[in-house]
Amino acid sequence: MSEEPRIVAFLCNWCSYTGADLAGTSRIKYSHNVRIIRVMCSGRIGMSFILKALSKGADGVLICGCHPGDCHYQEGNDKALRRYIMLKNMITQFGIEPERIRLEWVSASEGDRFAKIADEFTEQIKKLGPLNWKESESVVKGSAV
Amino acid sequence: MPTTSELMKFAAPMLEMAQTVVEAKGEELKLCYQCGTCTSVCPWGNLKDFNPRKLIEMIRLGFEGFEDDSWKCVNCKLCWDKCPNQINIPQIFQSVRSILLAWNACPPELNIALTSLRDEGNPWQESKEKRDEWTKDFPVPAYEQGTEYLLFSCCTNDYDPRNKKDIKAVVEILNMAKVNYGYIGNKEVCCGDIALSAGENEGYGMLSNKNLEIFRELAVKKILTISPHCLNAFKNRYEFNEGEEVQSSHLVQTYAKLIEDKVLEPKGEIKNKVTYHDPCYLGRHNDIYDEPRFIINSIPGIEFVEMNNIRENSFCCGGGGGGCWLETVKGERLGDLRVLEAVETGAEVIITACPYCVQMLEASILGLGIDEKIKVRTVSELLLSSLKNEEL
Amino acid sequence: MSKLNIGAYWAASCGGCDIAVLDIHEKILKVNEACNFYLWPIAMDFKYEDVEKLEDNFLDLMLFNGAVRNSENEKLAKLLRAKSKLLVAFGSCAHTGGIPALANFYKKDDLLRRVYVETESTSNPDKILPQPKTEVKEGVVEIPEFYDRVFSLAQVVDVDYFVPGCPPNPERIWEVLEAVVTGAELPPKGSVIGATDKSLCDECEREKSEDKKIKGFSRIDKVMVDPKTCFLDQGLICLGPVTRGGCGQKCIKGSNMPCRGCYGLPPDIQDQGAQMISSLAALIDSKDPEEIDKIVKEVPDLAGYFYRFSMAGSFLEGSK
Amino acid sequence: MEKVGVFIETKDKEMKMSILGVITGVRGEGFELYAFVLDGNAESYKDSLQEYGINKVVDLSADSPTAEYDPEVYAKAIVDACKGLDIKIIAGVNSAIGKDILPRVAAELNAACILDCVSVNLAEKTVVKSNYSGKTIAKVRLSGEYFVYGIRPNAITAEPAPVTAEVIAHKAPVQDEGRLVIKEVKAGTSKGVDLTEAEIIISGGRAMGSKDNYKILFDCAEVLGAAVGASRASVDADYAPQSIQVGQTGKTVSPNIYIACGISGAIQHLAGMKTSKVIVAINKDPDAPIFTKCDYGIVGDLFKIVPELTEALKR
Amino acid sequence: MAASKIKKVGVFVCHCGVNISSVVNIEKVVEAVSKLPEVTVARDYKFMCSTPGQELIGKEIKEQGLERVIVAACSPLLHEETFRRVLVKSDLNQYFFQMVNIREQDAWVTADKDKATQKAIALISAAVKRVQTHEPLPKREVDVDPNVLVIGGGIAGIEASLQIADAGHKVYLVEKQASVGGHMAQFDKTFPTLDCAACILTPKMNSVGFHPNIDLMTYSEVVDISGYIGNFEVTVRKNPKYVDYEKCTGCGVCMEKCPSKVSSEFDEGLVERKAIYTLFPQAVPNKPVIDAKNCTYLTKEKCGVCQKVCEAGAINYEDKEELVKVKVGSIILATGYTFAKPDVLKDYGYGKLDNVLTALEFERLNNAAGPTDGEITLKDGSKPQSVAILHCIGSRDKNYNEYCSKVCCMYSLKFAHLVREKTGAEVFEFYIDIRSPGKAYEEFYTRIREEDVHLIRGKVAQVTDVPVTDDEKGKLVVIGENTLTAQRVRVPVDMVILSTGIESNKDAADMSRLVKVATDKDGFFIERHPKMAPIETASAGIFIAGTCAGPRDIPETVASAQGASSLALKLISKGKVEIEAATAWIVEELCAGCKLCISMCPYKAIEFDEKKKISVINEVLCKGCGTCAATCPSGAAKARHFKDEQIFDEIEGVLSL
Repeated sequence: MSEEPRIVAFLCNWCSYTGADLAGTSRIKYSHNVRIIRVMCSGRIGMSFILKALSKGADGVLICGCHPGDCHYQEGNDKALRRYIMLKNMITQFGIEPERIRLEWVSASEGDRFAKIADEFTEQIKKLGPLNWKESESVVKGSAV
Repeated sequence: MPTTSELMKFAAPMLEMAQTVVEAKGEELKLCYQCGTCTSVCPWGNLKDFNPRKLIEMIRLGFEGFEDDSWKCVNCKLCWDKCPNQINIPQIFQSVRSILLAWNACPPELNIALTSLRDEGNPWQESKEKRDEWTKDFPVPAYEQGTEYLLFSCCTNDYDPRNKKDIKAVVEILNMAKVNYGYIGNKEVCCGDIALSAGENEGYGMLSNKNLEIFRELAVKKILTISPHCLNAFKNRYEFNEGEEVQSSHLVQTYAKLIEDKVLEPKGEIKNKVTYHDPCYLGRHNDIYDEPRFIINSIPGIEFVEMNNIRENSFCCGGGGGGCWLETVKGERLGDLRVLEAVETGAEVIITACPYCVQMLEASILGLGIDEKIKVRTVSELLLSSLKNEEL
Repeated sequence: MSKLNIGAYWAASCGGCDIAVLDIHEKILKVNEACNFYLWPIAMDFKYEDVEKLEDNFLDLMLFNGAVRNSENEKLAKLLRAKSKLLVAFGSCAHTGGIPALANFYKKDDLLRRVYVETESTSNPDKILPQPKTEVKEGVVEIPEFYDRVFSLAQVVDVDYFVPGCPPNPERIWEVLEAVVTGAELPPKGSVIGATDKSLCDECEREKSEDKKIKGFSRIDKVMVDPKTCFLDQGLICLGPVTRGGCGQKCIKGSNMPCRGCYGLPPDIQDQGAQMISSLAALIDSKDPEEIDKIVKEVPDLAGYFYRFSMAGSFLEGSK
Repeated sequence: MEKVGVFIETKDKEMKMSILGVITGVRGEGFELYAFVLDGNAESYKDSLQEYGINKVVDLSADSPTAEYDPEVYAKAIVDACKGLDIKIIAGVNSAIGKDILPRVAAELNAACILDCVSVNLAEKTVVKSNYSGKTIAKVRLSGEYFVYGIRPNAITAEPAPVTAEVIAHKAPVQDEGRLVIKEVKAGTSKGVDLTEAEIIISGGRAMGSKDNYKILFDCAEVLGAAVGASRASVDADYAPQSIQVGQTGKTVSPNIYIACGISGAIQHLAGMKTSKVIVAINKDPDAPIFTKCDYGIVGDLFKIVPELTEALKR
Repeated sequence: MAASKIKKVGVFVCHCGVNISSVVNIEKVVEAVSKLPEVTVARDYKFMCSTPGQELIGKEIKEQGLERVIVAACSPLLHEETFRRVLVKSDLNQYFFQMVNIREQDAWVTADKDKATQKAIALISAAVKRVQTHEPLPKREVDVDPNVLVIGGGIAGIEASLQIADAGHKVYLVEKQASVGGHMAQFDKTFPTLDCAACILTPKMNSVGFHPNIDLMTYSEVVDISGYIGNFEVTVRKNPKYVDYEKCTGCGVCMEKCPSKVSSEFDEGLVERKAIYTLFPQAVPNKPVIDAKNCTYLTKEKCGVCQKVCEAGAINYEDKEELVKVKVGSIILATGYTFAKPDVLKDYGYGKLDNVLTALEFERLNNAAGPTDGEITLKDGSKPQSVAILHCIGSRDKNYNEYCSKVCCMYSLKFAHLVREKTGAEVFEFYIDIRSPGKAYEEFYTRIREEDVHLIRGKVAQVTDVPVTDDEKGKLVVIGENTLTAQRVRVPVDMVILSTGIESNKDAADMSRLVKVATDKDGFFIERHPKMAPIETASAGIFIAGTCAGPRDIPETVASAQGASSLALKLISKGKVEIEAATAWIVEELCAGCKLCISMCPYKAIEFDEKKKISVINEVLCKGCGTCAATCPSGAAKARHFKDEQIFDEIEGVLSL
């Protein structure tokens, strides 16, 4: 198989997931590399989800939530933003380009915007090349915790 | 029975046109809902039938006939500011022009300027070696690495005999205030603003890269511009790399600061009634309205009157967007209207802060035959007159 | 009842865990009554062959401290696994990599160069680096192979229990030994013992507000630390929320210092650093990306801070 | 003998003199020169043409009347004549008309069309041409069956080389297909010598004061054999027609001598004339920018100086 | 993680006619999915949501003993409920289900068929992994308090209150102003029928004032809301009126005698009122309040005239604000709107040029009870000869409000009619598009055209008093483009009416925090679903009526008020309410009591149990956003149906291919 980038996208149920659905209803084509996981709110997205995805072979992770002030749960998106900024600051220490993680606000009416972001982000990841995170090659990878 | 495609000729003869414009960065074209605000506010409306709204619609549906008018836009930005859809209409014209250029459909007089830009790095068909000729008997400190400010002179100031007076005034003032600045002479090329607004993207790229190279080579941190067009290019157009913190400011900002800090104390009385013309690129494009007025008001004896269209609603001289190089027949010159507006205030002098405005307004004054009544001076010239206690 | 055969081994570690075993003080005598200390390199000499000669499962209990950094560590880990009935990852390094695993942020070559060439006190003009095999007059000298990265014990061999801590709290050590010695019923394999399931906050008596807002991060040398208030409420990063309890709060209570996380992550947390960000960043009192970024940048070494003891066992395990 | 055809540009039954330079440039050993005249007045140009070495004057006519200028008909007629007379080389002045006709001719012949030539070497089949408004000069070698050249006016100085010419008639079976309709021909108001071709230009600014005052410039020009130019301000003031405006937005000129009378010297004006070989400025204002650009400057009243100059020249 | 027994999974792939199958190779998907060890059966069908499709799933659940079900079809936002019902019918817990979106997020957005197929397989694999750890979640119910709170006393609040009160239930109606009536009370005529606003509104206002089931609290504000659907506790602040309504007879003498005059907000500042005042003569309750800021007695302890003249002795300068607590089962938000203020639109000369009026000012000018008794006059008292009406002021303009205010076209046409009728002046209406979608609206538009109103298509850019020609001297000049003739026009007129758009209340953000209903970027409350739940909100038990949710006209406002009241009544008549099942909970054994979750919860649903020293989630308040689960540093807070391990499984699943 060709070296296609693999992108995991976490979308909040209310704005962004609906927005992604709208891209579909409007038949806007976008990069197939983006695989969507639905959560109720961008505030639900623990940063462990992102590291997990990167460690399991994702080349990029996209987080989408409602626009500031529009959060269905009032301010979950603010929390997502703060976490995202901190994670971006930390991730470079792992030798991972911060551009591999992206946070975008997508409202339920922005199907075209979601598609555009998906395409742009895929392009961005393609430029960065594959991440190819290698998990430990240890003999036994037991239950460490 | 006509076929569908034949019928399409009447509805939308050339849909590719819109697509091409969109691809040339004119995507906002699609947002227009044809309210006509742009047409109403466009300064051309006071002179002739010029209808940006209609042009947008023609381009959108691919009707021919927008070509000639596409060169009219003077980039004054009034329409963009007032547009309810915040459409960057000047950008649309710029995109259209870039396409017209690709078709070789450029007004010949502008083509001359663009050719000169490519070849000589200035739009005035002057030799690049002669840029610093005016400094031969008028010494100007050279910019070296570590000098605080780079004085970016602008082609028009370097070559135009009239505007040389302005840059000389600038140099005198900066010397008086002991500002740590320097000039790079023949290394400078045009900021590229007119190339860009004329749709000559390649030429713009070449010019901007050349300047960027020099800025990098000399580790320039702060640029002082005399022309608001250069200011706009550096502030809003140039693609500096991340981390390259180059601050650009216009001289009026420096003067205002120097006067505020009492480094410059304009004591000489200027007993003239003056008005101030806001250059579009200084005002609307870069929000600099207060500093020039502050400078004028700091001069003793001066009588300052405002025109009707000022600040955010300032009326363009007609020089932007390549207008300086385009032929306009008498009776169709924005500068004429602006000059008449100034005359109405009773002012004897129009103060402004842009070399293009100087040229356009002076040409209009000459053309209207009222050079006995009113004249044009730059903020620098005004300030220097007061500092040296000379007549304006 | 015959005496139990027990042992202790140190791999990539500082030796503190071995000392901690002694910190059970007079109780060591009780251990001695019930056990034969069969193998304990810090206390007595032994040779590889001695271990190899043992029957499989000969040792009833093996306390393995230190992370796996090189081929020798791995070889011994595997050997001791075979010889032990119960293999315990003892201390932070064996548990989740500990301090040695912070080296996972660097490449092997960079580490060697730094240590053997660049350190200020080193004089090595020829820039000679250790080689697995070196010929000398007397023959060939072999040293263990230095691995690309540090592994926790469980990443190399099957581990029965984990005792976290840097070092483990002596009281907890005694509880573990006591349980084995008395033959009490042991928890299921793979459990963390000698620590609680709740995070350290459970034990911490500091006043915690219900509306935490972080306006900026500070460091302990910059502020007067109030010993009664939650560190997070004072803008100080404390890893207590993402760290198991059971340590006895030596830092928090004893020294008025925030927790650094040596007791490892609580049972339902999988990545200490990521969780710390999720918990901590959400408290920042700003909605402006630039301001948030400014606040975040006040912490100079985010990854080093949040993964001080848990790098090897984290999702990313190290740097690219 | 290789045959060379020269398209003779005419206007109001007068031949454009710049064609003589072209003829001078293309004549030479082993070449027979044909002049294509399409306005029906071949006979009247014969004398001048043979003076410069034209061997045959072709009185070219088409089925469609060519009294009115029609580039399509003209071009097709020329092509027909070339084919009929076996002419493989066609040259003309690189004027507005030349640029209208020559590319059409070349297209019909499937030949290369080289415009903006400054010299030609028919033996070598090379031309020297100017690019980018003279910024670069290229020497180009041509291959193919037919060659079409447009030579810049005044690029080659005309020199007489008298021969005896004969007039031959050629009727081309060319019909006007009506694709091009001439609706109106607007005559320029300028008289006398064409500005862009003039060797001497005398220009007036707004200081001329009135349309009537311009007469002193025309008087002087007549004596000098010069063309009259104007600055934009004087055109604006209706002292002079737009067609003689010199400058960035008007005509770009490069005469041997440019005399600027009462012109202050805005950069737009300078842009149109600064390549003039010698610039003379006459202005009252010693600070006028024009004085920074001129070779000779006279500070004084043009209404005094210009008539004096005219008188002096007359003598 | 200890390996548990693998649960039997059934996967059902929908063709959606050809919507999915024309892009995704269903056969391949079924084949690949069948091979997964957890999958017992994989089937495909043309329309899985159809009755035969549902029956197919039910049949397989029974026959194969499926423990988990996956449907790969359209968006879960469309059909999750449908398929959950199938599980319930088949005696499986509805949460043992996962829906995979291979239509909106795969077939419809992917150009390459192979890639789309591959994506579908990956998404289904993720679901297969995920459902393994799905847990059964129970239905939860609570009792409903039969009282209702209505916030806002405009036509929406009035209508909603009356409906509920007439049905026999108690309503607390809270209005900030001194009288109910809202903006509608300011209007004169209403479009398109041109009946007078007062005639249709005043009877309803009176009903509200005297209804035994309505507790009307004017001059009051809601300051706190706690609780949840069925059981809200609301704190209302009654601002001091300084008039004892028990004693006041509404005789009005105090208002006559009061010496301090201030500009009347009800009349848009066109006239003055007193410091003791009723909002307008027909106010309900028709008793005055004292405006403390402008009362000389309350500010300087001088005057006291009103107290002296009040025979009933109703004036009480010592009156204090009062906090009242009420319990209700549901809340109706009817907080209304404001008009865009044109003073930011400098280009139209508002505030600078005389006779440039806002729509509301014109309404008052035109109102028979207004400052001119309904005469349309210029500032100098003369009648206008020509009037320009400018549409879209502050609407459809990204510099101000991007949205269309919906009512301005129609009210502008109404103005045109009124001006023509009352003054005979020439009317120039500048519009971008005329929007008349409503019953009899287009007919009204037609009628206005017949009345010789000059309709000019184009937005006005500027109003100036600088003349260019003699005709323009002394006039207001309106500059715009007639886009249909493509001509720039300058029209000299005597009066300019700015058809200002509708804006959300300035304090919408405060109200949003109070009721925990989010607002959109323009400050209007967000509906639960813009189409299918336009009156409900994301906060269960809180409904929206009228213009606080976006621009609406009167019929729509009344309809939404009636809708809101019927939803409130539905709750009351049901008596019990089912609440969110996918909530969060806290594992007692893991919670260390760090309290981080408490500061994170947007619904104040987490409380600290001081005895156990742990956090406890009130699952009735919890909306299931999961922020606490992401925050909890010890992993004690868990989000049902979105647990960490479920997401981790999903991550591994989507990355498996």
